[in-house]
Amino acid sequence: ADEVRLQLQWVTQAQFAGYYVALDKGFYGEEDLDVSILPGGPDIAPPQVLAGGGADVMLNWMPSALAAREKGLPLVNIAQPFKSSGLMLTCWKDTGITSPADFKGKTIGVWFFGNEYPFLSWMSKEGISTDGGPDGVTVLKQGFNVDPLLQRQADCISTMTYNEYGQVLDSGVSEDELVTFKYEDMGVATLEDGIYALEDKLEDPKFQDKMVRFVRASMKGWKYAEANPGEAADIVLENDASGAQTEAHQQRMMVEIAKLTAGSNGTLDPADFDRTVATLLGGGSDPVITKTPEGAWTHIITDAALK
Amino acid sequence: MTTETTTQAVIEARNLDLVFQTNDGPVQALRDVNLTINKGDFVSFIGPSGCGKTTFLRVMAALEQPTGGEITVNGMTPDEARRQRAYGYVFQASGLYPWRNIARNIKLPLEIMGYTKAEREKRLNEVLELVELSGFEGKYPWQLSGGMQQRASIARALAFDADILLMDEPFGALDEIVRDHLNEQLLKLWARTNKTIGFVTHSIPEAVYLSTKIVVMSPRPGRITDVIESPLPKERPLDIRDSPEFIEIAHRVREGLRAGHGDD
Amino acid sequence: MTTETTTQAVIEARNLDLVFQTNDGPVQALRDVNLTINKGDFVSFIGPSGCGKTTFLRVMAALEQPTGGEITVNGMTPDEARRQRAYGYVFQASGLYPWRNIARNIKLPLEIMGYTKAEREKRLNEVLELVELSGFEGKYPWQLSGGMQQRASIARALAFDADILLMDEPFGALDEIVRDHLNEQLLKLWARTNKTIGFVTHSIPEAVYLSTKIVVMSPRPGRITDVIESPLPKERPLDIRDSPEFIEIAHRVREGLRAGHGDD
Amino acid sequence: MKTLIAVLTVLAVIIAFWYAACLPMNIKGVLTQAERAGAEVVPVGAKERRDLGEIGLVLGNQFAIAATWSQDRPRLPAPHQVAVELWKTTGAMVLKGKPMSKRSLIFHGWVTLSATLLGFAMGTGLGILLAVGIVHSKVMDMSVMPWAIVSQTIPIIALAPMIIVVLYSVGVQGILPKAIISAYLSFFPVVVGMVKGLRSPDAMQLDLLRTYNASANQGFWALRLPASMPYLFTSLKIGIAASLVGAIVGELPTGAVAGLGARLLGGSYYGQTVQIWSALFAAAILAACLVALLGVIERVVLKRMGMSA
Amino acid sequence: MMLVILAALVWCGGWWVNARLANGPQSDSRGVQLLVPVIFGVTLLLVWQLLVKGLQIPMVILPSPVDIAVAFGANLSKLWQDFLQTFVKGALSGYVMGCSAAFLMAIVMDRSDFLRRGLLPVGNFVAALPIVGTAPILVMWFGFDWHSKAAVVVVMVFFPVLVNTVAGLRETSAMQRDLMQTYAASYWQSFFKLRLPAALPFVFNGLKISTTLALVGAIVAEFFGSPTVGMGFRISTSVGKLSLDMVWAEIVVAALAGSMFYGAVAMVEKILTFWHPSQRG
Ligand SMILES: Nc1ncnc2c1ncn2[C@@H]1O[C@H](COP(=O)(O)OP(=O)(O)OP(=O)(O)O)[C@@H](O)[C@H]1O
Ligand SMILES: Nc1ncnc2c1ncn2[C@@H]1O[C@H](COP(=O)(O)OP(=O)(O)OP(=O)(O)O)[C@@H](O)[C@H]1O
Ligand SMILES: Cc1ncc(C[n+]2csc(CCO)c2C)c(N)n1
Ligand SMILES: [Mg+2]
Ligand SMILES: [Mg+2]
Repeated sequence: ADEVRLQLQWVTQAQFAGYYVALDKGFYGEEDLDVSILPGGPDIAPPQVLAGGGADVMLNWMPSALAAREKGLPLVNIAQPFKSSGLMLTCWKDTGITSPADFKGKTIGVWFFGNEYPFLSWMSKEGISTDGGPDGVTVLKQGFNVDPLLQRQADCISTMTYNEYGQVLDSGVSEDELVTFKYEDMGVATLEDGIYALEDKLEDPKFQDKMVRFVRASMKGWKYAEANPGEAADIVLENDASGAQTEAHQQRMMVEIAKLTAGSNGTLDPADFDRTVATLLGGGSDPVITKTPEGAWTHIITDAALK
Repeated sequence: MTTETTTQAVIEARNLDLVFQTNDGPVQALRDVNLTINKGDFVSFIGPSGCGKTTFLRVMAALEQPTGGEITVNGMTPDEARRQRAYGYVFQASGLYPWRNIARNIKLPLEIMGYTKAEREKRLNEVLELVELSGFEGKYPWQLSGGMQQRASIARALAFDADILLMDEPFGALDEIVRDHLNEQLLKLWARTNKTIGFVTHSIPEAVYLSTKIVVMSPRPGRITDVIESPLPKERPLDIRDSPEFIEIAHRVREGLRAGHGDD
Repeated sequence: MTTETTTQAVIEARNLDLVFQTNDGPVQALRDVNLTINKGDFVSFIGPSGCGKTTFLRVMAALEQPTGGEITVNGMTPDEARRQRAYGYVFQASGLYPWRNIARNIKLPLEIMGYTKAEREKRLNEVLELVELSGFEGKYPWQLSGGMQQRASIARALAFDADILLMDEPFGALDEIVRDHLNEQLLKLWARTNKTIGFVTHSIPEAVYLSTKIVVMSPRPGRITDVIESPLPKERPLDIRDSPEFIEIAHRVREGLRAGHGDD
Repeated sequence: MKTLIAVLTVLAVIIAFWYAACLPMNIKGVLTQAERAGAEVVPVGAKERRDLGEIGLVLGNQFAIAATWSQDRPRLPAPHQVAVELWKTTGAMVLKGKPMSKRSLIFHGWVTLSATLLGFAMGTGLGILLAVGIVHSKVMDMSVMPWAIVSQTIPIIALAPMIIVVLYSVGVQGILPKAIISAYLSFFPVVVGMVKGLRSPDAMQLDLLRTYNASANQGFWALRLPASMPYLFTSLKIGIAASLVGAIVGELPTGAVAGLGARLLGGSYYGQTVQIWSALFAAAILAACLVALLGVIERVVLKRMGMSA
Repeated sequence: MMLVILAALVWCGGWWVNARLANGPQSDSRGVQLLVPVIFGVTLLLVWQLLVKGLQIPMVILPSPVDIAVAFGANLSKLWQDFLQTFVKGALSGYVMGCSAAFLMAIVMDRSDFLRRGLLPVGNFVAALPIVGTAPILVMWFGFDWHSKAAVVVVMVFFPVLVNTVAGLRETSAMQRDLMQTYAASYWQSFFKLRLPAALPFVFNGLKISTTLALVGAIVAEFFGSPTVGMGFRISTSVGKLSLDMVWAEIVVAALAGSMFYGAVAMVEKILTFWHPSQRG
């Protein structure tokens, strides 16, 4: 069997259910693939692992991948199982925020690590400065939990529909205490959780073939997970060695994830790509990319996989 | 000044016992020690290593608590005498503080006892003169030879007005010539100030040359085996050491020592 | 054995100079030192602190390089002699290794020089006997008194067949009785083995009692001021120290010392 | 015995203080929850309470005091909460017969411990080698030592992901990357202590060997090495604690798959403060055990060498 | 390949020059003592540069020293801002607070044998709490700005200084203490004239260890939440952007600041403990 190493961009959770299902259900095996899944962590950059040859293929958010491409690492999107973005801002209602214009003078927790760009371009679209002051927002580099909101150190924090938002609710907060802004709704959504490989490796027909089989099996996994969220969540839980995940949490995450993967068969919609690029180019002073990237995606793999 | 009979007892030890509790069991450092030291006496303690000379001196200075018997200093307990700053103590090694230069080392007791600045300087210069260290006040201890360090530590003990001077082998590390010289100086100082001096040494000639009273001690358990009153006059030139009286006393001390020297 | 005239020169120093470079400028530790030591000599070095006794001994043992003049040992350079393991050296402090018991301390040079196991045990027992430490071989240094430690370190230097024994104030820390005893032992050993011995001491009686040749040194710069050949016989009971010859030599040594003692 | 009483007293005071500290630390969270559940809280509204003093809130809402010691996700968990969690994840797991389940701290502790021990062995080996080189070669002494100090001013947490990526790229995965990071932290105390120790023989002890014409090699085994043992053990104790921290840091970027670091991180992601605290204490207990173990070895070794009185 | 061979040559060359210098006649002069480590460092940098270029290691894995220097030069003001935030506000303030608190605590423990017996083992235990676990907690408690960083630093430096100071205050020899006894000196007299000076070499030992801990602690804490400035913030976000040159530029700042901080404390030590055998040389 051909070996494929997949680098995730976060710890094992239902966000990556499709791949774990494909592994567990033997879909990879059916394609004669021997896949190993490498969990990520808070400060591991999947593009770096790919560049170092530690993995063959990786998952990434497009802003980060495009930034890497401009840094000279030729990443190519070969499939896009996530159709829509799950990123949003979650605010306390009692802060009086009802629309983006009310952000002025507030403190907002943002994820960095390349994920700040959608936020920055959103703010620049709204004409709000991001370096504090009464007319701007004070930005915090948020860790990966919801404490800043619960402790009221921030008025708003970044959350994923499938994970952190649920945690906020889990801690006893009811939905009507909160106001949420989905990036998707604000028109500043960027593509999340795409499958990327290195350009030069893709020129090798054997590698191409491997990727075709990989994407085919992975999408089969995703569709299975969408259809059987309960079973998928259990599979994820079994694969989590840290023992930190809870059943209920993964169940709900799977349900939310299914909403994001719905509507994608794995093929990247060029319109989505263009919208992402436009958002990123519209960013503030220190833009993640300075020009429209060329050749940052390909349909070769998905075309072959889905035909 | 020479033959004024001073019978006023300064230190009186009665049936003194001291047992150290160690890991290997109790060590009897002093057993049934009786001794009277009068005002103006120069008392030497001599005896083999480990016979309790240092321990006895430390008991007198309230640095060690006896476990039996009693001891009075000027009619008080040693600890009360200590609080009244009755002691100048010279340790076996010089024990200067390395972060103070010679002048500040000598002024240390004066600072602690609250002497005025002018007084401190005056006394500093006096004792520097006495131990012939003038000109070295700015040096640090490690910049001086062992002999000079020892002299500085003697100066430190002399700088304030202690009635009782306790010296634990102060000249052990010095060569014969320097030692002779300091012996002479010490005798002069003693004659001049009428201090009471307790002096530990390993050297028989030194003990005989300096003392009015020689206490011979013996180990296991530490006890006094002989107390020899010296008939030598208070005025003692160096060549008194060739006189028959001197040689006789030295002989008696040596015999006393040898008797206490079982094995080792 | 007593009057066999051995005129074979073992150590010859000619115009030896040694200058230490220190932070405060150069220190002349030895200046123009000339000395011949013959086979079987017992040579004592005496002089005030800092006159270069230790330095001279160290030059002989190739532990220090002279900066001028020349010195030969058995016709070779000291370093060649060192490689041939010609020296037994006893340092001022005992310098036993605390992690080795007495037996293993004494066997240390034997191990390094590659003696067989049987030979090591044999020699160990011999020298233990000699310094009267049999029964203590299993003890660690800190379990012994200072005198016993010093004896162990002498045993260590005697365990292997060094022709030349260099001893730097080996008995400095001991009390008079023990010292007398060891002096006697050392003389006996020397008479029996006909070793050549270099011996540093601060004590005039000790130097006179032990030596065939007394070298008086003087500081700043370190130099030899007098070399006194002793007329005393090789056989020396302790009470030889009361003989007129003895007292005369002692007197000469004292005068020589005093002369070299300008200040300090 | 005296020490034991003193330690217990201090512990009792700390625990009492800890319980007291739970009141102000957790009161806001408790009140917010109570309010949601319909209780009457003064003042009303979490936003109004945000900038008020905690002590005042505690006094004004005394009904909530007990709740500050039993919150689900407290800012400061109470001692018994941590103790219960520790028990649930260790002792109870053993009783249930699955000590190596992934919810067991014994399992995670073992994962971290194995990396710690490997890294400690590597770091100690490297440290001793460097120290031997530094003592025997003047070039190494003058050039390596300053840079060894500089190496410790680099924040390991910044370097760790890079070390892991570089090792990935040469195909090394699993326990080794963690061990290397842990070695990076532990070699330094060993170098410093061992250099000090190998240089501790005084001039006289060295000269003695010169008069025997001993080789450098003989000098090392007969003198320098034994003389360095007390120093070595002191630095080993510091080194093993550093190793443990290194192994935990190394677990963060490797996907935090398992180990105490993964528990810390997992706890932090999901706001499980009790889990963080129990993992923290497990790590500290592990470190204390390792240091104590080294202390025992030290005593035995030094006693055998006759170096302890 | 050429470059790799060249790197090996440079390494050997640098080593050879150092060997000549270190074993040469001037080896104890200050100049040579500075020069040798510098040559070693430069050699290391050259070898790094040549290997990165020679083996064509991608910049996103390991940038070359030249890349790092360029990034350093191009981002001076950003680096300075980060330095102020992390070093001056976080590390330095935490260092001062932690060391002073530890020092005062040590005095209290020195006066009470009971407290010393009780607190030292507990203190050693607390000191073993890994910083990656305590940092997120302290960020949660003290907020995102430098206060939480200072708190982390306080926790990190407290115990090394405490343990060393307690040990130092007990370091006086029995004879030195007895001397004070014979003078009937009061506690504070013997504290200021004896125990404190005697403890200084130990105190500085703790202070020196703490310099590196302080900076590392402040940086690590920023990984768990920070405002949008700071060395730890920059490092963690730059990795995400694959700006490895920027990451290394910050590491260079950290190494420089850490070494200089260490050097400064070591210099004060040299001045205050000139009398100690280890300083007399
Ligand atoms: N603090 C102590 N604890 C236990 N034993 C002690 C202590 N101090 C002294 N000793 C023991 O008490 C005995 C007397 O010791 P001391 O120091 O008084 O002898 P010394 O006559 O001064 O000997 P030296 O001439 O060697 O100085 C010795 O056996 C010694 O080991
Ligand atoms: N390694 C050294 N570096 C610099 N100066 C030294 C060194 N060794 C000795 N000296 C100096 O050389 C001189 C002679 O020293 P040496 O040790 O030979 O004297 P000594 O006669 O043995 O004295 P003591 O009786 O005190 O042992 C002294 O002034 C000493 O300070
Ligand atoms: C280091 C790092 N931090 C954040 C993200 C973005 N991201 C991807 S999944 C996820 C969490 C969902 O719960 C987040 C925040 C990343 N890719 N890498
Ligand atoms: Mg004594
Ligand atoms: Mg000498």
